[in-house]
Amino acid sequence: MSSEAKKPQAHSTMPNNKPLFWNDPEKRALFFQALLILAVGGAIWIIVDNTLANLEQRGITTGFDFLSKPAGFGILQSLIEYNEQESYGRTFIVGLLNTLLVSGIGIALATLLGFVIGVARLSHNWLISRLALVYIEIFRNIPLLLQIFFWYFAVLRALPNAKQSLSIGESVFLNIRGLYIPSPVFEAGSSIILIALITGVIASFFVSRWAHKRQDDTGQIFPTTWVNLGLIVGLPVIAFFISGSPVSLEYPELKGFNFRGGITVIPEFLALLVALSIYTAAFIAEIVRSGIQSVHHGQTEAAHALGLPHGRTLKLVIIPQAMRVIIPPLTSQYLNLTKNSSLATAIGYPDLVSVFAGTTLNQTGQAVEIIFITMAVYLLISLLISVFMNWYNKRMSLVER
Amino acid sequence: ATLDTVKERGYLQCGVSTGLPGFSNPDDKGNWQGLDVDVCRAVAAAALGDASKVKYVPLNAKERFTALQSGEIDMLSRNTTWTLTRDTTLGLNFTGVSYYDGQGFMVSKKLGVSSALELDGATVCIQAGTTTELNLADYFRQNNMTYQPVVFDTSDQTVQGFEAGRCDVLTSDQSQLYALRIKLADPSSAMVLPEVISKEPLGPSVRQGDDQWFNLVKWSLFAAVTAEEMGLTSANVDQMKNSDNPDVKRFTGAEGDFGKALGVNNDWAYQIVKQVGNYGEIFERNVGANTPLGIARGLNALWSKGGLQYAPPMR
Amino acid sequence: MSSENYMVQLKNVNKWYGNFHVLKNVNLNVKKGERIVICGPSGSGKSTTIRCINRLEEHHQGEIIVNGITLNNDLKNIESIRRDVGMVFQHFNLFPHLTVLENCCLAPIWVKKVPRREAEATAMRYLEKVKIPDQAKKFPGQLSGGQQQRVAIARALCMNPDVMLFDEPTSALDPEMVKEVLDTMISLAETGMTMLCVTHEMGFAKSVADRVIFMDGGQIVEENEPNEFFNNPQNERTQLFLSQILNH
Amino acid sequence: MSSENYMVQLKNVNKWYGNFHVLKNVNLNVKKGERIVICGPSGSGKSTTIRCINRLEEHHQGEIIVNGITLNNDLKNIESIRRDVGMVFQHFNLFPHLTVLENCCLAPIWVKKVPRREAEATAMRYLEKVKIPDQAKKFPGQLSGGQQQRVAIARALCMNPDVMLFDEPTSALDPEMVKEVLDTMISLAETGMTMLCVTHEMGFAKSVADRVIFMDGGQIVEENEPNEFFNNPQNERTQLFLSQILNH
Amino acid sequence: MEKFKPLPSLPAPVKTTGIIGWLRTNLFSSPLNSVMSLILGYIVLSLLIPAINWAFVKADWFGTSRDACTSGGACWVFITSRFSQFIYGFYPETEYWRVDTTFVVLAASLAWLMINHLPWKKWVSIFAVFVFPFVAYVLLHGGHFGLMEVETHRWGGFMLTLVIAVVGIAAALPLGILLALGRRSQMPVIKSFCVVFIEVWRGVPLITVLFMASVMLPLFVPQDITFDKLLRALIGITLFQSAYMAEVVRGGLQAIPKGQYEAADALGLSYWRSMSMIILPQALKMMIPGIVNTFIALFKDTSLVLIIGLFDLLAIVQAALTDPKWLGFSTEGYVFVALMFWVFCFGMSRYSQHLERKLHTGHKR
Ligand SMILES: Nc1ncnc2c1ncn2[C@@H]1O[C@H](COP(=O)(O)OP(=O)(O)OP(=O)(O)O)[C@@H](O)[C@H]1O
Ligand SMILES: Nc1ncnc2c1ncn2[C@@H]1O[C@H](COP(=O)(O)OP(=O)(O)OP(=O)(O)O)[C@@H](O)[C@H]1O
Ligand SMILES: [Mg+2]
Ligand SMILES: [Mg+2]
Repeated sequence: MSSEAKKPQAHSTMPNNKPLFWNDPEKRALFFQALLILAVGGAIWIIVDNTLANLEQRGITTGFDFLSKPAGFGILQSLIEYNEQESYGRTFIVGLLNTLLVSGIGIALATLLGFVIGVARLSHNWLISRLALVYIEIFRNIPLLLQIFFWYFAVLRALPNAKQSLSIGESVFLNIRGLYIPSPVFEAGSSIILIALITGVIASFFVSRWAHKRQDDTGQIFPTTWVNLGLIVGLPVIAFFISGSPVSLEYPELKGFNFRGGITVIPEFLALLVALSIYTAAFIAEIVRSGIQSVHHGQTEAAHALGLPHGRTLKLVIIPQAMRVIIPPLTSQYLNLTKNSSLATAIGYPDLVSVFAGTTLNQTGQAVEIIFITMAVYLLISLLISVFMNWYNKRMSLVER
Repeated sequence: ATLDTVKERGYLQCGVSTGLPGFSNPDDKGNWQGLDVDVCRAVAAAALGDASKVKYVPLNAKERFTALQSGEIDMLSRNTTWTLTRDTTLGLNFTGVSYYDGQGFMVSKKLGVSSALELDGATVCIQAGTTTELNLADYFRQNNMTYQPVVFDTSDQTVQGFEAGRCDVLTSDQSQLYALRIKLADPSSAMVLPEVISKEPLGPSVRQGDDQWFNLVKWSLFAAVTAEEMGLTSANVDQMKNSDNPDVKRFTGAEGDFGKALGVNNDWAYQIVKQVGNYGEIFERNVGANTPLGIARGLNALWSKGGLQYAPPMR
Repeated sequence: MSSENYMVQLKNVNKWYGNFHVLKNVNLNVKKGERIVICGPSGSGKSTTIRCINRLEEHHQGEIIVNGITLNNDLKNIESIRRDVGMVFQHFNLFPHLTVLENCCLAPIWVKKVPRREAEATAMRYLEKVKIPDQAKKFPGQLSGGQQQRVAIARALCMNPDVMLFDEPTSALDPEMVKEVLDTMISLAETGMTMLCVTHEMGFAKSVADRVIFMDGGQIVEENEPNEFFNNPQNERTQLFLSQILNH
Repeated sequence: MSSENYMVQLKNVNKWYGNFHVLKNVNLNVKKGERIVICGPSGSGKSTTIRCINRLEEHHQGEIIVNGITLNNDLKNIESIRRDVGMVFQHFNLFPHLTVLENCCLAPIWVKKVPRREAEATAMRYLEKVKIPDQAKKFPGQLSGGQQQRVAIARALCMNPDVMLFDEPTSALDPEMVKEVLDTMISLAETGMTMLCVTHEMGFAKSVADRVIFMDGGQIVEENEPNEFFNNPQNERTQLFLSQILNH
Repeated sequence: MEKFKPLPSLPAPVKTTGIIGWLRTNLFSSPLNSVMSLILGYIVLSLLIPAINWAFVKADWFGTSRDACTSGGACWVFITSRFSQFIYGFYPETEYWRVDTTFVVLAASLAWLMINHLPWKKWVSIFAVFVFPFVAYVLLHGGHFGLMEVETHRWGGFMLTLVIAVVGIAAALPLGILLALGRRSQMPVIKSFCVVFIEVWRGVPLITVLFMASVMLPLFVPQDITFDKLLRALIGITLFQSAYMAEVVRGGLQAIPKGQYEAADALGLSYWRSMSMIILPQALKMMIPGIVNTFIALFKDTSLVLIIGLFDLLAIVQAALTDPKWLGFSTEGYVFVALMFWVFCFGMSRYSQHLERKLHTGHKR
């Protein structure tokens, strides 16, 4: 008998004493799906129709022309060049970049803090593990909005005004207006530093590969991390001095009401960042803890019995296995953090919701278009994060099977 | 039409500010008070004969136009500046001016500043989505000064930010500056600078496309001003009703049929004065010299007394 | 013999999982009251065959006729076939949130629309038959594996099926419990129930089966009455299989 | 015999879990190349004894000397002892995220700093010894229990230990697989490796052990060479235990 | 023959038991650990003592105005004198009993369902699901049966927080179940609709949803249809939560072994019968921890309604903070709100952890 027989298309050869329409599951399925399409399509049509009618009747302008009109209002923090004459489209970009900035740094900080707390939670030192527990239980059970208010208003109250700034070596200042740090000013010849930096990065890549190979060949373990750190930091520093310090720092200086010059980190940003990171870190810590605990204790014992020291055991045996458990819930925390950054509007950090779905919406009155754009952007960011994390997860789990 | 909807519903939905002393503010029982609130009540008195039939919808600056556009509220009475853009592209119609205002600055006395022109480089606390934001930008640009805007959602937060020292200056309509100043722990520590950098005619607005409702809201406000011009107050209106003055007779609905023309009872104006008072009473009760805000009539005095409040003749 | 006398009939049945051909031209006729044992190596398609009979799996070619009804896409047909066919699974699949009695009454009440009182009486009768009437109020989690499997048998019987299918009913049980379940099945066989049973319990096959069917690679390799089958297997594949199983 | 000739020496070892006294004055001397089987009822402290030897557990009193090194809190000591002592667990504890070969190479590369190529060659040699060189590229999850345990043995051997500890290496296995693991252990014993093995496989004890140790209640009750131990136990407790085990 | 004489069990050496043993293993097991313990201990104490001082030792508790605060610590007078406003919002004082009754009945029926071994669970749950919502609506809103009407814009404070959270979760659950079933459906259109629906709601921030519900919804419907503002917020929150709920339900459904589906099929039960009688009852039980966690998240998120002008607990405390008579007590106010939220969330998260453990062991059997 031939096992090569191919699967037939559908049920061509099925005996067909045709069942009643209603009793054929396939037709029934088709019917339900058609019904759903009709219902959803109808609902959308009704909504669109109503909206258009309502907009029309109330004489509200529609369309996206407003994006190119001049905005006319100022924004506190902008990563790109922005002034009042720029367009509403530009305010969208400014808001979006601010959102991305705070979410990006927030994700990094929350991950770092979360891992530290999660590991501390498992510490054998009773005090450390209890403190980690207290941290987790406090911060994840209080509404984020409240925490943002706390960090903003309570901390603002605690900081001195501009004239009595806390300062480090007359170059870094902290006061109620924010954190002021010197900004680098690149002069002629400073490109050599950039080149050195790039060289350092490339070199460290090759060092890693060489160290790996050498270990394979000779068994010697090379302190790659430290050497690479040295290369990436050291090379530019050497270049800096050799080329005669072509980069000068612009120090913040108190002029009039405020510090001028340097880089300013506004307190709205700091408060939002701190609140988001601390809040999310509490959740990440729990995820990390349960991830590590999901790795069977026998794994640690086996590694120890083989003579692997504690650090290597963590790095080579425990973490790789824990990551598989950690990544999926971690992804949803990243998504939450990004979405939660929209609470910025409560304390006046100029993020997308505050600038675009706030001021711009109000000046133009085009709620439908603006809210639609805003939601679509958040959706897109969420999707991108998910896609990236899924890819990473797949890579991690590929190692296993 | 909106008027029919309101009558059918039995109450007026009026958009007000989330909390601005003297203009709209809930007291600790949750009852709303203030000049803007009284405008709502006047319209309710005219439309329904009962000034208390109002449901207040507190809105922040960002939500207000969307709420009106969408029909969430019947009218907006929330210290909103009348501008050309708003009248045209937002689909609103302003019905009049309930308060003539101008934008000013409030600074801490400690700062030692006496003129707005000394504010170069200042950090400014401001409310999101207001004409204030635009005026501020224009003013600083025009005078070649720089500034940093710190933008808050509600006036409360703006004051808190100012009080905490987050910014050097708080800018807003002058009326609001007085109102906000009394929210400070120590009101005497702050002062309002003399400069007025813009015209801010504040008034109620309605959706476009419903002229009947537009007329009613417009004339409710005019009625209050007219009452002041005629010397009618809530205390004396019952008595004056019986006078022979044809103007008063028409006003109170004893003669003529203005009410019918507006689609409401003929005693609509009488009800406004009786239940809410004339414009002067409203002003003095909420923001006048004897209130914590202590604002002088100034521009808001009747035209006959050197101000700008001027109602077209009711005839 | 005319096809009306067959309880279950498979004619040239073919089935694929994706591109994997699991059942290859399977033909099988089971008379009323016949007791069939199906055996064969793992992955040979025994479970699939059984599960096609009450349409837990769909077949792609050929015809399956159960109790005179041809299996096709018609939901009515599927429903009525499932009423006529009882099934017992390897892992019992009792409903853990219902008591033993509720497990047994559920289908009679909701599918056959029997009054509750009557359904409970029937259920008790069958629970007595499988010798656990005293456990009626307990939850499955509180019973041993053997008891659970007997409940599963009683549950299937409560629908008064014409055919019973068993898919390795004893293979998830501890050795001590196998016997009590086999005893139940033997007593069931004695009542004249039509049975198809996938099992590797050769003792059971010898004592009750009318026919033993050996499958491999998705096809029926050999079928015979038990004595012949065990003592005189015709096919070399069968021989090999039996030698492994009997030595084990 | 001077203590230098002992591979493992326990002198008056005591250990507590909280207030529970698990090891009571345990004394044990194991010569180079000796093969010891430890048996005893559950909870008698067999695993604990074994695990104290490579310091997976800390002992509280007495002295443990392995290959001339006295176990104490010194991390360097612990590390070097663990290099000398291989251990095989009941549940294999293979690293599921690494292939069989990587499992075997991990410790040689990171602990002994052996070049990868060399480590892999050694690993392959031992995998051949345990008869699964062809599985080298697979992941542990894809192997049967018996194969996994053999990988675990090969993994321990890759460190070239002087002593091997086994903690019930066959008790988690299906009966068919026990034999393949025991065979591996027997062939390992034949190479002269020092072995301490907790097991209840009496056949194994009889055929390879130099000495059988019986523990109960945290103490060594009896120790003897296998023949004597099984046929002529001295202690009544041992007798009882043996009668239970052999009947089983 | 020798007789087996067990050696006496000796007490463990002091250094491994008792307080010393505990300290040694838990705080000072290595030099590094000891240093860390000491430093951390110092930091904790130096933070804790002033905090306790402020909150308890030097605090003032009772009075009617800010003059009662004389001790220099926390001025809880602010909270105690406005407590009923914080709890009931602008609800008329004479009608407080209606709110109390509603929540007592709710708490009682939930407790009844949660405590094991209580009889009539079925009836209680039918009451809770089908009768209670109407009772609650009539009690809280009034306007019928001689009860005074209290419109929703007078609802506020903690009561509003609870209403939003409870209604949100209760309404999201059935929707979530439908979505989850849809997502597991074989029918591609239904499946993709559910997937898109779930992912869209999960991908956008709640405050944009609330904004849309609070001011934009009337744009989407014909002009003569109006909704209550609270109702609209509730619709927005429900849709938002249902997407999260759907994922919880999906997890529960996936935890049901395939055999259960097959057994139900083999008995001839129809799809909806087997779902409602076999699968969902089992899955719901496993979902309870997930539902509780979703509830906690929702409970915390209710504080966002302040952005759309509803006076929940946080908003009403903030409003009180701007009262010129009570300026400067924001710390007390925020601490109070934080504590209220914390107590509830912490309690519930403990409950869900307890359940999770129970279910876990229950399944090992
Ligand atoms: N859902 C499925 N998808 C794809 N392949 C399947 C599926 N179910 C079973 N198979 C494959 O079909 C073949 C036959 O499976 P079946 O369960 O019928 O075998 P069996 O004879 O019952 O074996 P066992 O004795 O192990 O139960 C096997 O190779 C199996 O891997
Ligand atoms: N980490 C621990 N904490 C407390 N008690 C323990 C711990 N580990 C083991 N015990 C107890 O110590 C005693 C000895 O345990 P051990 O594992 O050494 O016994 P065993 O002889 O290996 O038994 P088995 O044959 O069951 O493996 C047992 O009573 C056990 O309950
Ligand atoms: Mg099978
Ligand atoms: Mg043991």
